[in-house]
Amino acid sequence: MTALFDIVFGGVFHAAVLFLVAAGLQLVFGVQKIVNLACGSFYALGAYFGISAVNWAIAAGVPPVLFLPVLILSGIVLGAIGPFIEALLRTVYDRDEAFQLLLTFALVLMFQDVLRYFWGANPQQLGDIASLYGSIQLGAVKGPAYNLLVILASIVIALGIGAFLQKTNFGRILRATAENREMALALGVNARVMYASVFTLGTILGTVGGALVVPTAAASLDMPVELVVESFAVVVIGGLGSMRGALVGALIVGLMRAAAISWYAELEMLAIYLVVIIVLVFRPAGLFGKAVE
Amino acid sequence: MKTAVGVFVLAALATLFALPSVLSAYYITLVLPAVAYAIALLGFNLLFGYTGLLSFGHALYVAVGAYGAAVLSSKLGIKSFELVLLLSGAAAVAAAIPVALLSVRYEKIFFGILTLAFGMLFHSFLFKFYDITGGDTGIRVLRPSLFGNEFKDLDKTAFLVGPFYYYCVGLLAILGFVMWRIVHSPFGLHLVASRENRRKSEYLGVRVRFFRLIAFSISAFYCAVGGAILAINTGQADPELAYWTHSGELVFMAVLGGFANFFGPLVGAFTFIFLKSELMGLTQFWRFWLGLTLIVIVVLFPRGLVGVGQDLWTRLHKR
Amino acid sequence: MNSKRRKLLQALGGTGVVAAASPYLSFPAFAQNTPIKVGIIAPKAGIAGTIGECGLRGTMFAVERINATGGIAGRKVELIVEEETNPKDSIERLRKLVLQDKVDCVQGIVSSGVSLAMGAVAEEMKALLIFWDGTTQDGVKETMANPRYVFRSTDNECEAVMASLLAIKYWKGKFKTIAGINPDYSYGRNNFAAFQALLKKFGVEHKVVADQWPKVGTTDLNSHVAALKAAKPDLIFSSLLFADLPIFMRTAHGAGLMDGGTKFVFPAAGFQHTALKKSFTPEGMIFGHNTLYFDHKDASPLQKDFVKMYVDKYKDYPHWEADRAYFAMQVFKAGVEAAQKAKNAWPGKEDIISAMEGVKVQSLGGPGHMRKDHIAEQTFYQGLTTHKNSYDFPTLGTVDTMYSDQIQKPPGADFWKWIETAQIKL
Amino acid sequence: MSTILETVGVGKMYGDFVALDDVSLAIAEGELVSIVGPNGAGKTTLVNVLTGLLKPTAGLVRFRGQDIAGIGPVMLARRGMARAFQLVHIFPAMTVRQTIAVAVVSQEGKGLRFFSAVDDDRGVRDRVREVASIFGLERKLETEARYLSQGEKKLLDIASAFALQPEVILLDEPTSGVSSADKHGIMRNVVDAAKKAGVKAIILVEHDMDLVAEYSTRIVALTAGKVLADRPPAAFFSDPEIVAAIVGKMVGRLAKEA
Repeated sequence: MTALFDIVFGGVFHAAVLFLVAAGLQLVFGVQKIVNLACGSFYALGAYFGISAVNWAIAAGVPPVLFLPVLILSGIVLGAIGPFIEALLRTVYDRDEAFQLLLTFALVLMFQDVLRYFWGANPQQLGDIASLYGSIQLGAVKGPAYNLLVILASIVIALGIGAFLQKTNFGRILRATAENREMALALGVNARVMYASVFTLGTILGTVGGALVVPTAAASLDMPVELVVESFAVVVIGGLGSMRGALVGALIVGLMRAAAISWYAELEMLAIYLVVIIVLVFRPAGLFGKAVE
Repeated sequence: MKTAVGVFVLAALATLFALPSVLSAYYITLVLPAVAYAIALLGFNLLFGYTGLLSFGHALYVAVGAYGAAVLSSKLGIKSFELVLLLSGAAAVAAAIPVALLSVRYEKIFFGILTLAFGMLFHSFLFKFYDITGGDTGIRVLRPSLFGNEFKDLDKTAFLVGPFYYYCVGLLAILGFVMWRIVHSPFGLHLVASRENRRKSEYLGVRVRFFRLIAFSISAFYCAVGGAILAINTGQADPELAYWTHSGELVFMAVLGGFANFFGPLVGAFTFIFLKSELMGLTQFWRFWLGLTLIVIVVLFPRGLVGVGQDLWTRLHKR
Repeated sequence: MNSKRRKLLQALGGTGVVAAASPYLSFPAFAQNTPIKVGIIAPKAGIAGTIGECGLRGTMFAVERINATGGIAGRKVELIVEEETNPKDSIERLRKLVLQDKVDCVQGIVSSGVSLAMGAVAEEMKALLIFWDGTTQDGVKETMANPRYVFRSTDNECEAVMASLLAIKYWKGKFKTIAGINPDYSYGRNNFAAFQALLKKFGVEHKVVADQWPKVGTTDLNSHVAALKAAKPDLIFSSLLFADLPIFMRTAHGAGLMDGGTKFVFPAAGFQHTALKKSFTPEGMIFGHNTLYFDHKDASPLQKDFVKMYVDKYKDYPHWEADRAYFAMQVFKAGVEAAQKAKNAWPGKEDIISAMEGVKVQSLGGPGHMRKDHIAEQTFYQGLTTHKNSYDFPTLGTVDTMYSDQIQKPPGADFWKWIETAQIKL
Repeated sequence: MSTILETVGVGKMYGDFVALDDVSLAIAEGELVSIVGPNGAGKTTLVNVLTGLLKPTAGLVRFRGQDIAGIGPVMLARRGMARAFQLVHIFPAMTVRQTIAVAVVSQEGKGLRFFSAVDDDRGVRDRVREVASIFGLERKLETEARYLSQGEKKLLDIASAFALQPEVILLDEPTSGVSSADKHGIMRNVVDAAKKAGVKAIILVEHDMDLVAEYSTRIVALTAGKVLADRPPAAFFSDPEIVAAIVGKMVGRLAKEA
């Protein structure tokens, strides 16, 4: 029982992080129809910058309890790069998607060296922030409280995005644009502002994800290219462009991975790709995607 | 126009054949991978440029070619490079068919993501199934014989920059000619039609999915041939070859040269290899400059280097 | 090209100028105006970037000292540094160094995947190549029995063997169930297999209750730790390295994997010793520091100088890659100088190679020598962790020292047969 | 006159929505049958069913006596039915020659030739020239489709369909988006070409009642998925009830006059 809890807890934690990155991917795809290969780079940037932010906070004497808000804030601050990258992507909106994909691939290459320039080749880690938050103990079950906080933060963000899309005016306009771009533009939606905002929001989801997870992990230069693959698995399973898809897809990938690691470790990543392929054979548009062809 | 292309091709081939007497051995060992990528890109661009399907997983077939050469040479003791090329190519086609069956139902970005997933599936397989594939270290690739001749008196470098180089340039010429015929054949015409307007081409009787499947298989064959050459040049087949960023490099090369033109990807392959090698020698931040180059090409010169060349040519002729 | 070289010389702290003024003219007969060119291929990015960085610092330190004391047989050393990436591109770099830059010797290489491929290429090219940390083993099987031009590091299994011996020495009879979490490549596989083979040799009855193989560079190990926790092993053997080990340590600590009496063996812990903070790294674990333990009380003056320089300059404590890199440069130097002495003229490549065979040098971590079959023998350091120090990370309480001739298979032997038959002292 | 294409009691439902209900039609050799009706009457659905793109939920679709329900566009082309589209459907980057050649190659079953140059195939070349000249496109052979005028694009679309040498051709609003002066030109061209090429029947979906009145041999009117009328033009336009139900809701000079 305890073992099962640990396994599920580990899987959900992984899913929580994947969800944030995949949600950013979905948001941008939904509106701009661009698949952003650089989503992993934003995540890595968030992780590196988060480390610097916490180190700064330590130096400034910020109490440890506030490290989590500091991390989230550092991720949000990084959103500032969103409009600039969007301005670059704007040059290829009306082009073949090969160009869009390649432009984001170029960003992946460039970001890797930008990160190296600022933070060096060494993987960066935060001493021991996570354990400052202690452990939670429920009977025989014990786990790090920080992981639970990350899961909770992810859920709050998921609910926040849901409410934002459903309840706010901007959210409604955003959904309308995703639904029918021409119509929305004809109705006077300011495309520039809309695209820049959406892309910035997508960036923030990635950078916050990276910042949140870094106390339990490390920031390394290989992170971006590794994460892109898992995020793609999530959105393909869930269905491109669907927020619910990102959530369910992340859970499937996270739990599949945890289960594979526990019961047949050799299958770790293979299991995920197999799910991707099975889903695509039987539900080509993914679980929540709109029909494509 | 036709004669101009002919003259250009002959001049390029003559240059390639003359290079070993001009350039140092090191540069010839760089031209070799460029030739390998040029062959792979001929195939890749049948799918990308002519059929309009952007694969982000074609490194898979380059890897199949490399591992084919590795398994055949070091595990099964097959020396004949001709046999290695044929069998690796056949293996790539066999691997391509199931992937293509699933993928050609899709277009655009969905096709790209699906091929990426398959590429990574293969990468995981290479990595995890350590006992069969050698895991991260991969498998050694032994020096092959060319037309039954083992060139035992030559050391590895002399073999690579000598007979093997000429062999590969010859292979590029032959496979280039074959691809030229394919894209100008009725089959090629139908591929282009399906790229331009799928529905319309179907109403004109073009069997779009079937033709795409064939194009996919042909491209896999070419990529495997390129992969086998690369593997012999390196002496090793390793899982990195199947990683998605390697697929990204293939796309990079095609766009750099200009995928709308038959010769664009070939120009792209040569430019990319030399650009990357020079940048790596100049700065540790070569990835940044490579990425920046790609952005400049994508944003300002979407028709690639060949497009730039064509524009200059027409401008000069107008004057 | 020229500006790059200038930059490198600057990076060496202007040692070129210093060397010119120093009494290197003590080799007047052989002093040549041209420097000796040494090519270095080391990882600069990615998971192994940190290893390459530390190694490069070891090389720089060696070159500074060499150039300040007259160079190698009177000639200054000039470095040309290239990046180690995947086998394909790294071999391209090797060809550039050898064919284009015409270097006298190439050193470097950390990844066994790259070294396995590169060894064969260098041998065919007749290029003098000394690996820092690379072997030409496919798994534990040597692919190059008697190479002429390629010099390999100690076998990767050395630290596994030593850590296993210590685990048996300290804890025999105190554990029955074992689990492994090792990186998913040949290094990790061989480490765990060696551990089990040694348990068998020493008659330690055991049962493997879990074996995990996370891919190198995995940053989320929660699920792996959960699986280990579920298996409840008495002892966990882990050759995780790079950033993966601190992540594992922290995750395991947070999940309570260290709360029971579970014992831990980390043969490769020394690669990132400073990232393993005391707060999540308990005392009493077996840590391998490989061929350099920076805090050794009885360290040589050379090591003490180096560590001091390292702390002052880089605000960090070095690990063994610096020693491997320093060793490679010293072996080359010793070879050249011995050959030059014997010949009383500037030696050719073949003379240098012959002189390098069997040469003994003092490296940063301690004494070492190059075997006739071109495999290094060096001194290894491991022990149990303690918090009794002034750092924020654990160091070794007791330092066990072994020379690698006790923990490395002899020339030509099969590793598994050697384990079965060798007279190994605990 | 033998029936060449027919539907028997065809119905098509989308969920609860009835798009077609018990539609029975028969088209015989030599006919030009127009399908008319207000927007949403089910014309597009019927066309898609007739061309094998959609599988009906009830009833039969037969072409030369064989079931073609849902066989898809490729098989349809092989059986001898071609379709031109309401919105211009062309290959933007291909020349007129290449566009027509796509159809010629497919009609001659040469699609799987990998190694022979299309340009060197005399048979294909002559046939392309022949088709192009029927539609007055012979001077534009080397022009890329995207640079043609709107009317020329329409003609090219239709020409490529004709190049399949179909027995039946379905024209979905062939003159939409073309100036009214050009409309008659296009229609005349099509009807003449059909005669020359041996097309046995034409199905026309059209909004312009002038064209319908002038060229049809029979008119089928649809409302709400049902056949309201199926009669020759004279009888069609003389029935005030039908005129009110169909024509009154449609654009055209005739409608305005009525």
